Amino acid sequence: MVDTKVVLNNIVLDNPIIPASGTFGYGAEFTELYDLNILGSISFKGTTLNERFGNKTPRIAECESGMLNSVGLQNPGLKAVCEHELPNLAQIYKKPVIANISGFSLEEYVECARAMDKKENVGIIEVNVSCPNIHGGGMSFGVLPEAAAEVTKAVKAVTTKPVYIKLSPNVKDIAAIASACEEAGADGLSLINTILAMRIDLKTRKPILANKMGGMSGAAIFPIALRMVYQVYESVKIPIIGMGGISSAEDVVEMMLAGATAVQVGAANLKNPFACKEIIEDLPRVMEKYKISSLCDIIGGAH
Amino acid sequence: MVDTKVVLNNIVLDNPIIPASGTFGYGAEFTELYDLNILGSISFKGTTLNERFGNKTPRIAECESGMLNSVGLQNPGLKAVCEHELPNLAQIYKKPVIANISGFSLEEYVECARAMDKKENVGIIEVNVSCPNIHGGGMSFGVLPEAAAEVTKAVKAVTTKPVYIKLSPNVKDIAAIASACEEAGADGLSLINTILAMRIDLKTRKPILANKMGGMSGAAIFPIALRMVYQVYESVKIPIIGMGGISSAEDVVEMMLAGATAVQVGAANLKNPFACKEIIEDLPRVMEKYKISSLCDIIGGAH
Amino acid sequence: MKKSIFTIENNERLTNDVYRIMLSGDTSAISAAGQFVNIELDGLYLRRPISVCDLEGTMLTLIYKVVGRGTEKMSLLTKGKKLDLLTGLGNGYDTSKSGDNPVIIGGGVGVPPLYMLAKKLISAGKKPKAILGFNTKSEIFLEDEFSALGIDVYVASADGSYGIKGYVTDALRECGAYDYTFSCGPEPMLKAVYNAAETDGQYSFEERMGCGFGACMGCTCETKYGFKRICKDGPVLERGEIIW
Amino acid sequence: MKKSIFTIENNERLTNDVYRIMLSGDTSAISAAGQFVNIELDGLYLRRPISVCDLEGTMLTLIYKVVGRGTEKMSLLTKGKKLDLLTGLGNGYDTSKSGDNPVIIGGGVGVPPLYMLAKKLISAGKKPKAILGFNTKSEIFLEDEFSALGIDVYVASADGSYGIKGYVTDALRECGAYDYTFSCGPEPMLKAVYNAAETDGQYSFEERMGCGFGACMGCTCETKYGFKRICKDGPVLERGEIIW
Ligand SMILES: Cc1cc2nc3c(=O)[nH]c(=O)nc-3n(C[C@H](O)[C@H](O)[C@H](O)COP(=O)(O)OP(=O)(O)OC[C@H]3O[C@@H](n4cnc5c(N)ncnc54)[C@H](O)[C@@H]3O)c2cc1C
Ligand SMILES: Cc1cc2nc3c(=O)[nH]c(=O)nc-3n(C[C@H](O)[C@H](O)[C@H](O)COP(=O)(O)OP(=O)(O)OC[C@H]3O[C@@H](n4cnc5c(N)ncnc54)[C@H](O)[C@@H]3O)c2cc1C
Ligand SMILES: Cc1cc2nc3c(=O)[nH]c(=O)nc-3n(C[C@H](O)[C@H](O)[C@H](O)COP(=O)(O)O)c2cc1C
Ligand SMILES: Cc1cc2nc3c(=O)[nH]c(=O)nc-3n(C[C@H](O)[C@H](O)[C@H](O)COP(=O)(O)O)c2cc1C
Ligand code: FES
Ligand code: FES
Repeated sequence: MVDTKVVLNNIVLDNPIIPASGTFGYGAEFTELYDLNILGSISFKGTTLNERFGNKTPRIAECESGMLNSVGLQNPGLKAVCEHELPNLAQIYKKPVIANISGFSLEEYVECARAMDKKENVGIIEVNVSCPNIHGGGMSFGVLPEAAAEVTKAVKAVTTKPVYIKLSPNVKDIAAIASACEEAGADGLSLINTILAMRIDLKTRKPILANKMGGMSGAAIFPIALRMVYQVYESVKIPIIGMGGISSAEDVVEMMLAGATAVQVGAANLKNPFACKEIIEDLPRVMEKYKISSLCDIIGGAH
Repeated sequence: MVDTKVVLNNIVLDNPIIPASGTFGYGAEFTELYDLNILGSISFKGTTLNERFGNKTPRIAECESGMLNSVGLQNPGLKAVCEHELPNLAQIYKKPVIANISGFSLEEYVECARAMDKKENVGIIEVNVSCPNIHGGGMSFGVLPEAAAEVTKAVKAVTTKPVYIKLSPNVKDIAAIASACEEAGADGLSLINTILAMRIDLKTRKPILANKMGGMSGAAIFPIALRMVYQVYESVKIPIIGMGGISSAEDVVEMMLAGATAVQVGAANLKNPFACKEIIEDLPRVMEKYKISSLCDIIGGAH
Repeated sequence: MKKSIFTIENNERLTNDVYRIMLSGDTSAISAAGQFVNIELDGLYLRRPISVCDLEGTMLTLIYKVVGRGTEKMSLLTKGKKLDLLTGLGNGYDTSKSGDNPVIIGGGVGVPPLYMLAKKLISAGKKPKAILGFNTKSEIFLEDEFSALGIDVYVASADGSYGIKGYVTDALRECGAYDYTFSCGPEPMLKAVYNAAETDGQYSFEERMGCGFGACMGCTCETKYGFKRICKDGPVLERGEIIW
Repeated sequence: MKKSIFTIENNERLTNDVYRIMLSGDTSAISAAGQFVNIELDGLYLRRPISVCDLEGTMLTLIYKVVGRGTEKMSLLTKGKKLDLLTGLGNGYDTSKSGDNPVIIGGGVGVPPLYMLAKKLISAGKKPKAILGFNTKSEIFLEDEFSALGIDVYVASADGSYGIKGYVTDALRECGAYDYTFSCGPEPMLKAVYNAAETDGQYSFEERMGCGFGACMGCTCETKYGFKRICKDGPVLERGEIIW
């Protein structure tokens, strides 16, 4: 029997597979397909203070081995998430979940974190720093070490739950941002978010996405994500949740060898709603094939 | 009859298709397959001052819709390139070529540029600024606007041929680097070089590439390259040679709509040695399909 | 929603670029006309949403137009090949809200889902009539099948090469009384129908989709009753909620 | 080098994870034993290099071991399927340098190219003998085919379950006199042969490849005669130039 358990701070996950924020809603669409309780955890759709429609449609484009999205953080807002979505999620999923929060100002992050801190089924607060900082000139919080550190500190101040900062890949040196977050008190890191990309419609000669650009995810970005996890692992001591293009149990092992303690599966859920289930079920076979008795043993094994 | 001609500075290309540096050697391997003179131009393998073996093997890894390489600028060195490779190339290809040069110090760039300036069949000097700056702490010249500008100025000072700076995508804000190069006198820009990435071998649990990390190219990176060309087009006036994952005539049109005046085709040549020929032959059909009478008309058309 | 493997029984060309594919498999998740399936195709990352055109037991019929890479790939598939489908997606048309004499209005590849709708309406005891709009005579498909249902069918062609010259809205003026409107087609057509129609009704929309089953928020539109995911809360919207 | 489409005539399992595939097509670019082909496989970006095992007219035989995604995909291909191949890649063995009594030494999936080599040597009037090394009895393949050429064949198995117990180098000590060495197999085996062999010879190497035809410099190794691309200047290197 292989051991698929991993530990994020003090939270023991039955396995490292977590659906990624924004690709799993609040789980409801998947319950008719399988029992969500097989999942290591669930990172639910990013929450902002107020309800957001997000960007205009089209918000989705396709590319080789991947997709682009410019959803723009559509969500019902903090209050509705806490009052409706989280209790609903608690009905269908009995383990601690990951609360992905976003903000366009420090205060917004703080308010979201404060509210999530009070929710019993939230195990980890995952702070998406990819949004543009409306008070800081529009540059994303996630691309400047100081801004990322500032958000980390502010969120840490209002919660006792583990805080994971979710890093943007659209930077020169992701390890520097990671270190800044660690120094500011982050309990862990999630990476990567989507890579800024674009597609143009040859018929209309205009960008396909109404927002022009969008975030790329899916299998195509896996080697880039893997590299970033590998780099970040070398510069921080806190645990890493690795993601970006994971589509198979082999990818999970590869990402963990690079340094991830757990992984998130994003776009793969959209292509195949059973993706997480199939990966979890295939994991023991792959572990046996590569002679892994406990997943914990391989974290960072490629260094 | 559609018109596939494009103009880079004063050089008229019969069509915008150029094999990318490092994926076409000096053309010799392709001559037994087709007459190279159908190509718009050829960007030959990056030249450094001294002969280089490059990195240890394995230097190649595969990924979804793409590949990683860590060749590390293997080339016979400036003298051999000028004395043997360029004359040989001139025998099989009658049009101006693009001399891709690299350097680990300012002086190395300058020496390479000075030599290429004297070569008659060199139409454009393409300065690859992705190498680590050995005098500047090992950070690549291409990731800091100041360093990129410095290389541009130094090279411009020793040649009257058009100088194109080939930008690295491993940056936060590629438009800022592009602008710095333009201000420093660049006549054009080539983008993108490969994206830093990694793969790990599950059997050995070590990185596949002996160099650990390598540059990702191929179809998978196309939407990222396209976005960068689009961004750079908005911030500079000089022409752009767009590249990154181009594999079809449709991709060429899409890249030109984003703002490229010409394109380079890289990894696709390795997968299919006839890639450039097939793209050139398919271009008129695609132009007719999308009602393009002259390719010049669509440059930047998506803005 | 179900995910299952279907076998291609037939894949034939109807017009220059429109094909009919018949697939057998587990159709149990499909409950209403106007629902769609999401098809996985080799080498393409996202699935392709196509409306259910007809359903007889385990036999599913789809009609699709070749517009890009995915539909082109589909057109090359042959009998016996297997396809991975998500079925039972979307709300579909609610026939219970219809009056006894609804009009069904479809344009181009908006026509296929209306065929199953017509059958559903008939079996619910209603007397639908159908208006089908096409650009030109050579693009017409499904007319005979609609007629074979024993209902009145009005075909409009934009260039006048067949039937009523003009748009579906021109046909709507000529088709006599109706008490409810069902429509599917390109957005400009839907809007024209919305403006021309004198009754309540349901309109089916298209949007680029990530998942097709409600998870990604890729396809959301604003309605008078709040944000709706075209794939899950749609593709059919009630007249009263539509914001153009 | 040629790029052309081959048709699969046969694809059969020889051992637990080794398969023989026979392909018909334009083989005119293949000129020497030890050359390889580079195979495009659906859904994989890079081609897969496999040595030519045998060539009879337009019929090409390859033997491959399933070790990863590509070779697994290959093993599932059936008769009639088409494959896009680059043929005539690499230098191949130069049989003219051989003495009259060469020994051919192969290990595992290094064995296949030596079959064509043996045939070439025989038709050049030489008297080769073959040493084939495998881990264990159940992994042995091609022994009968080598024997059918009428040459002496020595099989070594690492676990002693068949033939000579031990490695190819153990067999080399037992096989009698030889005046030239040809070898192909995993690098540790090549090195052991290099150290054990008492004659000049040629050794065939493997390297991860980008193109397989000399364009990308992905596969270069250092030799005493300079940098060599395994795909173009190799895969066969002369004993005298090898740097371990
Ligand atoms: C609910 C629904 C039902 C549909 N029913 C039918 C039908 O019955 N018959 C039919 O012919 N077509 C139908 N369509 C449109 C059909 O989905 C597209 O024509 C098809 O996805 C195009 O794919 P492609 O690869 O050929 O085109 P490409 O342009 O290459 O596709 C690129 C991407 O854009 C998406 N896309 C392109 N056009 C559309 C579109 N109009 N709507 C949604 N996504 C699009 C594709 O799904 C893919 O993700 C329906 C669309 C929706 C949303
Ligand atoms: C000149 C040459 C001749 C060869 N001849 C044979 C032969 O006759 N029979 C046979 O069974 N094998 C042969 N090989 C090895 C064969 O190419 C690999 O086993 C095969 O490419 C593995 O592909 P995969 O997708 O199954 O493995 P994966 O590990 O999934 O492949 C991933 C990538 O690594 C490359 N790769 C993996 N292993 C090797 C390797 N050993 N050598 C080179 N590239 C590798 C693949 O080509 C691919 O690009 C030869 C290799 C070379 C270089
Ligand atoms: C449609 C979509 C919506 C997303 N929404 C969010 C979000 O709300 N918050 C967030 O932190 N990341 C969001 N992401 C990013 C994913 O969580 C993940 O980081 C990224 O997609 C990379 O993983 P993947 O390649 O497995 O998809 C979204 C991704 C997609 C595809
Ligand atoms: C094997 C290989 C070698 C390369 N060598 C060089 C080089 O010497 N100089 C350079 O500027 N770019 C080099 N590149 C980068 C390509 O020129 C190109 O910028 C990149 O691969 C993106 O294009 P693609 O996706 O079409 O391959 C190399 C790429 C590959 C795959
Ligand atoms: S397409 Fe994913 S929610 Fe509609
Ligand atoms: S693999 Fe490209 S040069 Fe050898």
